[in-house]
Amino acid sequence: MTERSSAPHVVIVGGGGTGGAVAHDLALRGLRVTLVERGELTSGTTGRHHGLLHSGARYAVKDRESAVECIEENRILRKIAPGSFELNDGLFVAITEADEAYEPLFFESCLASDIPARRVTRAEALALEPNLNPAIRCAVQVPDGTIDAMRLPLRFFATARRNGATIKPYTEAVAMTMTATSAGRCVTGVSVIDRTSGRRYEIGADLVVNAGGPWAEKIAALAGVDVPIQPSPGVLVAVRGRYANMVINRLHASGDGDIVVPQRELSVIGTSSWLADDPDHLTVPADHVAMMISEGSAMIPAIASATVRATWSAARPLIGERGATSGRELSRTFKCFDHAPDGVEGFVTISGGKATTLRAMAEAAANVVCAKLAIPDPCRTREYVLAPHTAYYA
Amino acid sequence: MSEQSVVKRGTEGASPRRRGIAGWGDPRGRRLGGWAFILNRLTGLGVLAYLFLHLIVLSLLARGPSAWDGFVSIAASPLFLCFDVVLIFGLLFHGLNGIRVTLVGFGLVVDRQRAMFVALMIIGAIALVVAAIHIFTVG
Amino acid sequence: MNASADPAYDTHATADTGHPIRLRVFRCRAGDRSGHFDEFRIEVAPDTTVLDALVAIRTRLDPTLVLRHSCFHASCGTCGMRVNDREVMACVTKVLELGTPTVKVEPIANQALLGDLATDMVDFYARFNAIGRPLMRESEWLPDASRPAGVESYNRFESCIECGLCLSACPVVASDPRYLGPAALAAAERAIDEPRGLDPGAVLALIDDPQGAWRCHAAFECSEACPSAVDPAGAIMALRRRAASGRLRSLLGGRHA
Amino acid sequence: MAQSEGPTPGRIGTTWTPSGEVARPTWGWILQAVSGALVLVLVTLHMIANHFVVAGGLRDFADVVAYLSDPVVVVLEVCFLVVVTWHGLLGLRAVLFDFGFSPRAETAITRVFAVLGVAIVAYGLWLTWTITSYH
Repeated sequence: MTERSSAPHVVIVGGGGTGGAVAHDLALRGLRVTLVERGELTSGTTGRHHGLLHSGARYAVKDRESAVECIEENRILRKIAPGSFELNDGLFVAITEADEAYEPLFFESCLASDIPARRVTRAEALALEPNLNPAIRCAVQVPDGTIDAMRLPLRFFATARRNGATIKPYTEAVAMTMTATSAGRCVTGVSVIDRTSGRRYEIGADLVVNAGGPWAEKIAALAGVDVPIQPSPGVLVAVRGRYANMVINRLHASGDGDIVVPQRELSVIGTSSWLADDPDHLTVPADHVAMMISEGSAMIPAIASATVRATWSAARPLIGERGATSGRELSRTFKCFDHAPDGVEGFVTISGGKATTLRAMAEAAANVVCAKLAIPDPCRTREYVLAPHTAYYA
Repeated sequence: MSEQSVVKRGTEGASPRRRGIAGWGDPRGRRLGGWAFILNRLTGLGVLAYLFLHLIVLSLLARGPSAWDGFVSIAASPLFLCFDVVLIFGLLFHGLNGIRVTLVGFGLVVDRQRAMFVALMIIGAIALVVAAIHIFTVG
Repeated sequence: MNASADPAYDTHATADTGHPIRLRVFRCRAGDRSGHFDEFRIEVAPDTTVLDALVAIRTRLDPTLVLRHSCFHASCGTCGMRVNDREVMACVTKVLELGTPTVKVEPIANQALLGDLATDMVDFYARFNAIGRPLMRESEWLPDASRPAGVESYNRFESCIECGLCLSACPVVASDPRYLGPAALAAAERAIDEPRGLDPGAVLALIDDPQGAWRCHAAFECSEACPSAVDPAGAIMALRRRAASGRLRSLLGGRHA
Repeated sequence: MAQSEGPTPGRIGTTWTPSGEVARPTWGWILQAVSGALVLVLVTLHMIANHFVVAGGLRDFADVVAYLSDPVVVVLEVCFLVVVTWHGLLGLRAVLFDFGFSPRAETAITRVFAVLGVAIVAYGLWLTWTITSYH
């Protein structure tokens, strides 16, 4: 893809999975793209996430929209990013009577969401995963998987750069350049500080995309607009040892500590959910850590005595008004905000969503961007196979 | 109240990013294999230096009996005998560690290399004590 | 009050814990010939890691601090550092467990620096790419488990997290950047062990090079530093056994393996 | 890569390339290991012969001349000299090569060491001949 010197220039603020996928999408459509990230790429929520490639089953009952989105993106990602996933499928296990009673609704909802679910008997489940709690009642197999939380997004950055995008990590956006127009104000550039040199400079832009995840509110504030993003942290616990080949989920309505994702020689248990004000000040509450271990060991008893490798928190960027009582009530789906109706032209925010849907989020954002800039090129990211992550360092 | 502050700025020169020879010889943060590597180099160089010295000294033999016997009387001094003990240490360490490096270098007993090192060093220590006693008693 | 008895106690707190600690942090800007150390003081909790402390310093004391981090559980490999002269992943190194009132933090050595604690991994991947090793491996876990319907074969990510700690700890890389180094050689051994489409002969020829497996002097510092149990030194020795037995076999009239 | 503007000591570039030498270093290692093993055996014999066979060890000029009158001893000592010179110089060469000199400098080191090795062995032979001729 050759860069069009006359093409509009889009600056993306935020170097997480979403920003990387937006850069890739826009570069494929021939725009000039510059992405700035204050730290290392994927140093925000992206790198810290659970590493779960959702089949969508988790959302099938309560959030059909998210479930359909997930399974669609799950299929696309396997095709465009081979090698970035452990493709071992997932198992939803029912432990209590209530879990078992929930199974028919869960199974039917999966099928209705086009998720290829398969009923697994207790005996078969224990043969598949000998470390499961022997008290399980039944299970459902779905196409979950393990994502390398950093290296999958890195492939989007690598591909974007191959297609002409400029990726600038350690470059912090500190101000927006605003120009007064007849309709209000227009963002025409971003002031950044290169943290490796201390140099402050300005990058001119025809349009700025805010892909800040839970930091999106702070970035939008630079342009004087408000976006309803609620940082919703959750605690994750990684224990040494791999106790399952498949992703193990609790078969019940979504709750805390009900997913164990095997990854390399670790098992990662997550997660909890609360609401925070500032994604830069996340706590790791002791009771949440204890809950991860106890809930995880309800599914895989060996987790109770496993060595803890790390405990940490990651902040989801949930869409919703401040004041919602719990993170779980907010939709997991994403939204793209064009801030023109707020009186600010040339500024688009993409937020919400989750790691599995990063490409779809980028497609939605890029569609809005291209409509605004009158770029007719359609999205091509559904079929475009990504460069390996090592290409980023070439 | 929480203690939180920038204590000082720009206190001293920092190490270069490529460690260079410090990567061989800086003992900080070293583990067993690293120490063995350093000592293997030092003893190897030391023994090689001794070899050259020894060959030069042996040239006295070509100058006849009086030149050689004069040197031998100096070599019996306690200082020289201490030097001999250091030499024996160098030979023992380099030789015994060399057995480990050779075996490991051919992919043999790699997972037991640490135990092998310890065992060889115990043998070496005993041999060194025996040699030292011999040097100072027999002369 | 015993803060840790509070169920909501922040196990990774960086303030108000009553455990003050000093961090001597290496600082260097792009283009500088040499760096210096800055000292910061913060408070830490029992589970507070070196990475937590550095992020707190950047957030609250000095926004100019440049560091790499991503996953916080030692699976991405970005936050490798030299802490008190040892190569560690900052995200799984608890400050109080180091046992020193002052903690020295430097970037990993023997690699180009972007600034402060952040290294440029281009050289690291240049070594890796020479091998062309696979990213995925056949799963060797839970062999008594049966395979789920529809799953062709168990697979998992390679153990190596590409952190560069082994290159930082290696005495040979320290003085000669041309050495292929532990990580790439470990990848080579993996590639020969489980080729998955690669040509093992070509990989073996590549590492049987003056800058390949034979540069190693068996200090085993790489295996000591590895946070992910890859054992690069063991892999190098396995490669050497393959190369040497091939040579000896050809000397004895057999075909070179 | 655009983002590397920092100090870049000893960059290896974007692709690691093998040195391309045809002579594989496996043989170098094998010979160093074999010579090391031989040195270990011969140095033990050398020490025993020089310090334990004659009571109180070889001491004066006459002792040395008598020792070297045995042709088996001469052969053993000459072998020892050849092997220890080989092992020592190859080892020193390996240490020097770890400094990362240019390929030209490395070739020069190899040549100088080859000449040095031949010279040392020649000197040893001359010395042995001189001493034995006292007999």
